[in-house]
Amino acid sequence: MHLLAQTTAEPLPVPPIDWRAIAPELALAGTGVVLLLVVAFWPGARRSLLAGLTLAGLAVAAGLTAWNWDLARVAFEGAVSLDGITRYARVVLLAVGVLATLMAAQESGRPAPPGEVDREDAPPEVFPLLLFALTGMAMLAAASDLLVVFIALEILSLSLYVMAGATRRAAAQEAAMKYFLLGAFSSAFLLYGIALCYGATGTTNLLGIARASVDPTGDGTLLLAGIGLLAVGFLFKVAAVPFHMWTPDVYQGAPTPVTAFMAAGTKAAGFAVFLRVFAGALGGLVVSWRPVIAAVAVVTMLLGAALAVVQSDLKRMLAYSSIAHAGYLLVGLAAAATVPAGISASLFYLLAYAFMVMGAFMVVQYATRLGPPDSPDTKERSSLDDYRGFARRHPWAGGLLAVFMLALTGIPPLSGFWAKYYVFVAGIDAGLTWLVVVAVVSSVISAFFYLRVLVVAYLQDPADAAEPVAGRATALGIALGLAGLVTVAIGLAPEVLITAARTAERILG
Amino acid sequence: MVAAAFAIAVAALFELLGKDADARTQILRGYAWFTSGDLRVAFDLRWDQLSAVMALVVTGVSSLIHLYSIGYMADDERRETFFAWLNLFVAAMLVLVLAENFLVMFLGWEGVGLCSYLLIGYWFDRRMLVVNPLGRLVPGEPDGTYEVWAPPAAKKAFLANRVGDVGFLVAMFLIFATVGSLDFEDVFGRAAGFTGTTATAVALLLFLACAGKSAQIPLFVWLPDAMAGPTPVSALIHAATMVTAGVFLVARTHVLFEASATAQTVVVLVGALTALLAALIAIGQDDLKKILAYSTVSQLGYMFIGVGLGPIGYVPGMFHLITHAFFKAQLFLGAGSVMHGNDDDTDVKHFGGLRPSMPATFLTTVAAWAAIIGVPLTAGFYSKDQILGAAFDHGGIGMFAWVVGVFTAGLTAFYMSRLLFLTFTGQRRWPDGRHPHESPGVMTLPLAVLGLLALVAGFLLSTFTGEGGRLQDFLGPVLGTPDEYPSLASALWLSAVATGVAALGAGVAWLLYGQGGTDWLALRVRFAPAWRTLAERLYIDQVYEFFTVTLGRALAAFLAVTVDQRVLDGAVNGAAELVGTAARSGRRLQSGLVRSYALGVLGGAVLILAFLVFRS
Amino acid sequence: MRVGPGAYLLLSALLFGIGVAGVLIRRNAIVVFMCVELMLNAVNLSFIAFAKVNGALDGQVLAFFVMVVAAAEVVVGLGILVAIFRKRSSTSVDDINLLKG
Amino acid sequence: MLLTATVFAPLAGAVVLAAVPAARADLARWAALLASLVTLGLAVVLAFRFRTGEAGFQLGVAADWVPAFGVRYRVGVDGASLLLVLLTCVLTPLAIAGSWRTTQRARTYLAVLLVLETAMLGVFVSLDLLLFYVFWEAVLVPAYFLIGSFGGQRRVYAAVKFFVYTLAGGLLMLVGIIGVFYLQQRATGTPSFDYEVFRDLSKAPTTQRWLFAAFFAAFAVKTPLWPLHTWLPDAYTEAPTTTTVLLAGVMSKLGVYGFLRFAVPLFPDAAHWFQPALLTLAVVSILYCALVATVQRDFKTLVAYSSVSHLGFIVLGVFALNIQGLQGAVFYMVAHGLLIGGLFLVTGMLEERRGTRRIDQFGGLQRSVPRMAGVMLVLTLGAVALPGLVGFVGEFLTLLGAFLANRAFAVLGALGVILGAVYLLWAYQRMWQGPLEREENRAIGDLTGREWAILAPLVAAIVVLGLFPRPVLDRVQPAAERVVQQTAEAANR
Amino acid sequence: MTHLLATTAAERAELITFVLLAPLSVVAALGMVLSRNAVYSALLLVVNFFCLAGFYLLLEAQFVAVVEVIVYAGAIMVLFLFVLMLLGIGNEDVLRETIRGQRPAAAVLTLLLLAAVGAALLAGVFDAEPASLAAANADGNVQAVGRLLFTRYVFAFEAAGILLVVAAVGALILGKRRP
Repeated sequence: MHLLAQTTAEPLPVPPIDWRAIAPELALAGTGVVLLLVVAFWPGARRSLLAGLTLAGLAVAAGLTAWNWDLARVAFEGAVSLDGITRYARVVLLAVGVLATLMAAQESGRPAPPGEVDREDAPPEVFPLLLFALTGMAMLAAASDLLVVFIALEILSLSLYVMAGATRRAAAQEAAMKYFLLGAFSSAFLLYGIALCYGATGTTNLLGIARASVDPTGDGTLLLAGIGLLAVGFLFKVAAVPFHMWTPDVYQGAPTPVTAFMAAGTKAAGFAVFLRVFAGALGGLVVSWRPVIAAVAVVTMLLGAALAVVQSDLKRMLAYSSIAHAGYLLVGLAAAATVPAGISASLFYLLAYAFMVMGAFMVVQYATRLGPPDSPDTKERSSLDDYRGFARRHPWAGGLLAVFMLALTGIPPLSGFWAKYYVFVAGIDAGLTWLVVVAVVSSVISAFFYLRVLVVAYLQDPADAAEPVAGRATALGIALGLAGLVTVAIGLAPEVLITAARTAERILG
Repeated sequence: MVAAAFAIAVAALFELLGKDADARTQILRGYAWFTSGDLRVAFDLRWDQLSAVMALVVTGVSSLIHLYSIGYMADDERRETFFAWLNLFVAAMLVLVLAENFLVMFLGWEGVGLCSYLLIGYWFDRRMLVVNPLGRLVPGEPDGTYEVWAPPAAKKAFLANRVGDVGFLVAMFLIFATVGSLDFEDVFGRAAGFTGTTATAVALLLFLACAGKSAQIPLFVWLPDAMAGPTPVSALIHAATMVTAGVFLVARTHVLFEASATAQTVVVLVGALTALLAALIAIGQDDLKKILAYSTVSQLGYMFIGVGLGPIGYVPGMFHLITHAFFKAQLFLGAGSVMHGNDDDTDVKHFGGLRPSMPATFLTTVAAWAAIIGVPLTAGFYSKDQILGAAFDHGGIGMFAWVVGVFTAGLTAFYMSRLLFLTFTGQRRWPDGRHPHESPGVMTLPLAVLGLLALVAGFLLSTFTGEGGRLQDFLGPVLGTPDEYPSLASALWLSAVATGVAALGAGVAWLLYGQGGTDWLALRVRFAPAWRTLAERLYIDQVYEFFTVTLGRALAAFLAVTVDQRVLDGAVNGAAELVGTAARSGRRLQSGLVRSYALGVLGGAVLILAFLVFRS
Repeated sequence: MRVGPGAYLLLSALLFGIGVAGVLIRRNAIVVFMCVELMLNAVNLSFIAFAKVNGALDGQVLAFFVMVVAAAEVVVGLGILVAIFRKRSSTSVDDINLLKG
Repeated sequence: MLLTATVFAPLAGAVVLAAVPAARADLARWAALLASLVTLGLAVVLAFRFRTGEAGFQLGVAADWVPAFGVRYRVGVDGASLLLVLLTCVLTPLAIAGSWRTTQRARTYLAVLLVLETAMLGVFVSLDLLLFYVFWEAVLVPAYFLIGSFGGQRRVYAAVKFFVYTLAGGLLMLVGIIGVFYLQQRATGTPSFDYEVFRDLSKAPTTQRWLFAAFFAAFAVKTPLWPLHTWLPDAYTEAPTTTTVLLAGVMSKLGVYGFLRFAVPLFPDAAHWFQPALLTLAVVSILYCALVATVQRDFKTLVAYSSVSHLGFIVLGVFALNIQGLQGAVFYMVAHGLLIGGLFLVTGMLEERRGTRRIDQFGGLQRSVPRMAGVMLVLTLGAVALPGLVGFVGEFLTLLGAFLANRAFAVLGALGVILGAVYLLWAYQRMWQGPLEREENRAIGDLTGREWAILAPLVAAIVVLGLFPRPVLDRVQPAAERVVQQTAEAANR
Repeated sequence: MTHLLATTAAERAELITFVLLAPLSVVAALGMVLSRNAVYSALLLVVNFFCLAGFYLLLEAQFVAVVEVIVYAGAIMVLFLFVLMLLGIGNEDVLRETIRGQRPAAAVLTLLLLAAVGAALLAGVFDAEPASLAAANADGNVQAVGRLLFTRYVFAFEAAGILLVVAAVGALILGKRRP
C-alpha cells in the first residue's frame, strides 16, 4: 500500500475507513490472529486457555455487536451493509461460535491407542480457524457486494475445509477432500454467476444490481442466467437438493464439533446472504426466480426427509435432516421477496435451528466420548445402534436429545415449532400455501426418523452391559445445557427474538 | 314386596273403578329425565284402565310366581341374585306398563329385556339337557345332550329384541320428528298428524319392536331358546308378562295403528301366520318347555290378530292376554313342577304316567290345558273365541285370520293334548332310579290359584251377551268400542266351529298318545321326513343362522383382515414403504463418488439455467 | 471484421464448459482441481471482456481478486490433497468413497 | 387463575415426581395420586363456580404470550369443556390407581401420565387457536412415550404410527389455523388467534371449505373417523392398559371436541356443506368398526374398535347440527369416557391376573370372580346403551339429532345399536359365562379393595348419570344452542 | 459485422491474434482434460493461461495479464507440478469410465450448460458496442486498477488479506506432522 502510494504522482484519495461498522468482524479476526500467535509460540498451551481466549474474543465481538445495534448504514462504498439481517446474523453466528468453541474445547478424554496420537482431537489451530470462519460468515452476512460475497464465502469455506480435515481420521480427510473439490466446483459456478451479473448490470454492488435489474439493458436474460448461477452457488452452500450430495458425507466424516459448526454457521451465513441478494437486490425479479426456489424447496424438503428415514448413522441422519430444514428455509426465502415476514421468519428459524441442531450434534459428541478407543476408523459412535438405551443410562443427555429431536420435529412448545410456524405463516401469506402443504408432508416424514432416534434411545434396551467411563465433560456439558435451555426458552417465550427479527425486514443494499 | 305391589295395584284399581269412565285416566308427574331442545322426557306415569289391567296381571302373576320360586329355587346357591333380578324385572315391567312417554316406556321395555337376558343366562355355567327332537327318529341319535346353552340363548334373546328395539327407536324418532313430543298425551292428541307413509312407517316400526319382544315372525326364534332360564322365569317373563308387552304396546298406541290400515293388516297377517307356524313346530318338539314356548308364540299370534283388527279386537286381544297369562303361567309352572320332580328332565319321551305321583300338578295342569285348547266355559274358550269372532266379523284379512285361527286351534288342541298325555298318562317311561315326586306346597299353591283362574277368569270377565262384556266396558274408554258387536247367535255358531275343530285335534291326540296303546315312536319313524321337518323347526333357525352368523362373520372377517389390515392399514404402511423405497433408491445416487456429486451439481445448475434462460 | 466482446465471452463459456467436463470425467484429483482452475480462469476472461463492454475497470479488479482467491484455494486444496494422498499409491477421486449412502 | 391452576397442577405434580428417588416407587405412586386428586379437587371447585345457563366462556384468564404473533394465553370453559375437564380429572386418578402394581419405572410412567393430563386439559380449555394447537401437539409427546416405552410387544410400531398419523393431521390443521389467522389479520389488521374473534369473523363459504378440510384432517385422525382409524387399534392395544384408559377415555374426545368447538362454529357454512359427508363417515365408522370388532381375538382390540364405533355416534351427533345432536354428543363424550375407561380398567385388572387378554383364554369367570363380572356386566350394558345407564342418553340424543337432520343416516346408525350388542355380549359370553374350564382362571382373585375404590365411582356414575343426566345436559345446553343457532344461520344463507 | 469494411489496423491485429490464440487456448484446454498424463495436463494448462494472458492484453487489461502470467502460470502451476511430483506421477487410464453413464451425462449436461449460457450471452451483450477503456486507462492500467483497489474495493482487499492468512494457516495445519 505504501509502496504504491509512493509511486503515484498524487496521493490517493483513500476514503475514510468505517472501522465501527466492521468492528465485530475485526474483533473476531483479531482474536484469531492473537490465537495463531499463541499457538505458534506456545505449543504447550492448554486447550482450555485457547478456548477461553476464543470465548473472550467472541464476547468482545458480542459487545461490539451490541454497541452497533442501532447502526443502520451502508459502509465501504456499498461493500458492507449494516442492517437487520447483518445484526441478527451476527447474533446467530456468535451463538454458534460460543457453542462450537465449547464443543471444540472438549477433549475426548480417552487414552490414545498405544503408539499413536489420538485421532479424535483436533489440533489447537481449530480455534483461530473457527474465528476466521466466523469472520467469513459474518462478512458474508453483511456483504453488499458480490465480490465481498465471494471472498467471504471463500474465507469461511477454506477455514471449514481445513477444519473438516484437521483430525487424522480417514473419514475426516475424505470429508475435507469432498467438501473442497465440490466447494471449489460450485464456487466456480457462483463466480460465473457474479461475472454474468456484472456483465448484465455493470456492477457487482447489490444496490446497483437492484437498480439495474428493474431497468435492464437488453432483455435481461443475461442477468437471469447470472441469477441462476448465483443460486447454484448459494444452494450448494445451504445444502439444497440437488446440490446437497456433499452434505451427508461431510457431516458424517468431519469431527463432530466441526460438523455442528458447519451445520449451523454455514446455513445461517448462507441464508443471510441468500436473503440479502435474492429478497433484497433481486426482489424486483421475484417472479422469475421464485419458481426456481420453490421447486428446489420442494425436492429439498421431500428428498431430505425421505433419505433421512433410511439412515442408520445419527450424524448422517442429521445431515439429511439439515437438508430438509434447508428446504423449510427456502420456503421462507421464496416468500421473502413479497412478504417481509419471510425474512424475519427465515432469520428466526436460523437462530432456533442453530441451537437445536448443534445440541443434537453435542449429544453425538457426548456419546462419542463414551465409545471404546478402538472404534473403527470411519465411524464415530454415531451409528444408531450405539444409542440403544442411551437415555436410560444417561438420563440428562437422553432428555436433551429428546428435546432436540422434538424441537427439530417441530413439536410445540419448543423453539422448532415457532420457527416452522413462522415460516409457514410467511409462506401462506405469500400465497405459497401449496408449498407449505409440501412442507407439512416433509415434516410428517421427518417425524419418522426423529422418532426413530427416540425409539432407539428410550425404547430399546442398552446393547452392551457396561461402557468405559470417560472423563468429565465440563465444556460439553455447559454447551449442552445452554443449547437445551435456549431451545426450551425460545419455545416458551419467543417474543423478543421474533420482534428483533422483525426489525430486519428492511434490507439496506 | 311384589305382593305388596299387587295389593297397591288392587287398591288403585278400586279407586279407579270408583270414578267415571271418562275420568279414569290419571297422569302422575315425575321428574324430568332429560331435556334437549323441544324434547322433554319426564318420568310421568299413566294410570288408566289399560295400565291398571296390565299392572294387575303383572303384579298378580308375579306374586304367585315369586311364591313358587321360593320352592323351586330353594337349592340354588345364588338365589339372592335370582330374586333381585326377578324383582328388577317386575319393576321394569311396571315402568313399561305405566309409562306416559314413549321413552320411559322404552326404558321399561329395554329393562325387561335386560332382565330377560340376565335370567335366561342365570345358569351361565350349568350343563342342561338339550332335548334332541330327532331322538328315537334316527338310529343312534341320543335323546339329548347336556350342554351349557344358557349364555348363547340369553344373548340371542337380547339381540333379537335389539332388532325390534331399533324399530322402537326409529319409531320414536319419527314420532318426535312429526309431532315434536314423545308424551303419549301429546302424541295421541296429535295423531291426526300421522298420515300416509309416516303413519304406516311409525306403526310398522313399532310393530317391529312388538315382534321382537313378543316373538312374532320374523323375530320369534329367540323364545324357544329362552327356555334355558329357570322355569319360573319362563313362566313369568316368557309366557305371562314380558312377551305380551308387544300386544300391550299395540293396544297402547292403537291410535297410531288406526292411522294406517296397511299396518293393521300386517299385524293381523303376522299374528295369524305366527300362530300357525308356531303351532306346527310345537307338534314336533319333545322338550316340555319348548312345546310350551312355541305354544306361547302361537298364542301371542292370536293376541296380535285381536289387536290388529281395530276397535273390534282390542279388548278380545287384551282379554286373551290376561287369560293366557293365567293358563300359560300355570302350564309353565306345572312343567317346572314336573321337572322338579324328575331331576330337571324336560324330555316328554322320558315321562308318562306321572299322574299318580304328581296329582296336584296333574289336576291344575288339566285345568290350564282345558283353558288353552278352549274347552267351553274355560278362560281360553272365551278369549280365543272373542278374537276369532272379531276376526270373522271384521272380514277381509280378518276372515283369513279366522280360518287360520280355527285351524290353529285344532293344532293347539292336538299338541297340548299330546303334551298332557305323554307326560301324565300312559306307560311310565322314566329311567330306573328316578323317583318322581310331587312338589312342595309353596309350589303347588300358585299352581292351584292359576289353575283356578284359568278356569274361571274368562267367565268372570266376560258374559256371552254379545255386548262385549265387563272387560269391554272397563277398557272401552281407553281402547275404543266397536261400532257393533257380533250377535250372540253368530258368536255361538263360531264357537261351535272352533270348539269342534279343537275337539278333533284333542281326539287325534288321544288316539295317538292317550291310550298308551299306539306305538307313536314307530309312527314317527314311518313319517320320518315330515317329522324331521317339524322337529327341525322347519329349518328356520338354520336359515337365520346362516344369514346372520355365518355370513355376518364372513363379512366381519373380510373387513377386519382384508379391508382394515390390507387395504386401509396397508395404504398407511404402504405410504411409509413408498417413502422408504424411494429413499433407498435415492440412497444409491449417494454413491460416495465426488464425480457423481459434481454431476448432480451440474444437473441442478443446468435445470435452473434452462428454466431461467429459455422461459423468458 | 472486428473481434467483439461476444467472441471472448463465448470463448470463455467454452473454456468454462471444458473445465466442467474435465471435473466430471477426470479421476486424478489434481487434474480435477486443475479443471476447476480452468473454470476460474474462464470466468476471469468473462470479467475482463465485460470490463471492456462496460468501459470500466471493475472487471479487471474482480479478475485480480479472483486470482488471489484462486491462489488461496490452491494452497489449501493442494494441502488437503497431499494430506490424503500421501500414503496412497493412487490419486483417483473414485477411491475415496468410504462415506456414502 | 383457578382454571390455570387446574391445568398445570398435574405438570407440577410431574415435576415433583421427578424429584422423588427412582427407587421409591411407593412414594411416587402416592405423590402422583395426590397430584391427580388435587387436580380433581380444583376441577370440582371449578364446577361449583361455574354458572349454569350462560352460553359464554367462564372462569377464564387471558394474557399475552407471543404478542408478535398475536398469540395469547387465553383459557376459559363453557359447559362442554367443563364437563370434559371433569372427565379428565376423574379418569386420571383412576388410571393412576389402576397402575398401582406397575413396578417397571413407575416414577417415570406416572410422571408422563401427569404430563399427558396437563396437555389434554389444556386442549379443552384453550380459547386461543395457537395455544390450542400447542396443547394439541403437546399431547403427542407423553402419549408417544407412554405407548412406546411402556407398551406391549409391538409398542414401537404402534407409537410411531400413532405419532406420525396424528402429527400429519395436526400439521394440516396448523396450516388451516394460519389460514384463518391470515384472513383475520387481513380483515382487522391486528394479529390475533382468539377463538371468539375467529368465530365472529365472516368468511366466504369457499374459503371455509378449505379451512374446514384442514381442521378436519386433525380431528378426523384424532377421533378417529373411518378410514383414518388404523392407528388406533394398534395404539390402544399396545399401550399399557392404564394409558389406554386415558387414550380412549379422554384423548379420543379431543378430536370430537375439536369438531364441536372449532370446526363447526368457526366454519358454519362449511360444516353445513360437509354435513352429508361427515354423517356418512360417522355411519361407516359405526358399522364398520362394529363389524370388525366382532372378529377380534384380543379383548383390548375389541374394545378399541368398539370405541371407534361409539365415537361414530358422537360425530353423528355433532354433525346433526341441532340441539339434540350436539347435547347428545357432549353427553356421549362423558358417557363414553366413563364406559370405555371402565372397560379398559377391568381389562387391565384381568391382564394383571392372567397375563393375557385373548378372549379364548377366559371363560366362566363369572363363577370365579363374580364381583368383577358384575362390574363388567354393568360396563358392557352401559356400552350397549341400555336405557337407564349412561350410554343410552347419549346414543338416543345423537341418533335423534341425526334423524332430525337426515333420516337415512340415523336409521343406518341405529343398526350400530344392534351390532354393538352383538360383539360386546358375545365377548361377555365367551369370557365371563360358560363353564370355568381353564384351571388358571379358577385361581384368580376377585376385586381387591383398591380395585373397588377405582371401579365403584365409575359404576355409580354410570348408573346415576343414566337416570339423572340433567346436570350434564343442562350445562351443555347454552353452548350447544349457540352452535346450533350459528349453523342454522349459515344454512339459511 | 457492420464494420466489416471499416476496420482499423489495430482491429485487424486483434482479429488475427484472436484467431490464432482462441483455437490454441481451446485445444490446450481440451488437451489438459484429455491428456492421460497429469504433468502434460498441467503444462497444457499453462499454455492455456498464456493464451488467456494474451486475450487480456487484447482487452486492455495489461495488469491482469501480467499477474496471470506471474501468479498463475508461474506460481500456481508450479505448485501443481510440485505436488504432482510429490505424489508421484502415475499414468491413469482415462479411457475406461467406471461410473456408469457418467460420460454421456457429463457431455449432455455440459452441452446444455453451454447452450443456456450461450443463449444468454447472445441475447445479452453479443452485439454490444465495446466501450473504450482509454479514459479509464489514461493514467496507465496499473495505476487505475490500483486506485480502484484502494478506494472502492478496499474492503474486499482487506478481506482478501484474511483469506490469505487462512490459506497459510490451513496449509500449515494440513502439512504439519504432529508428534
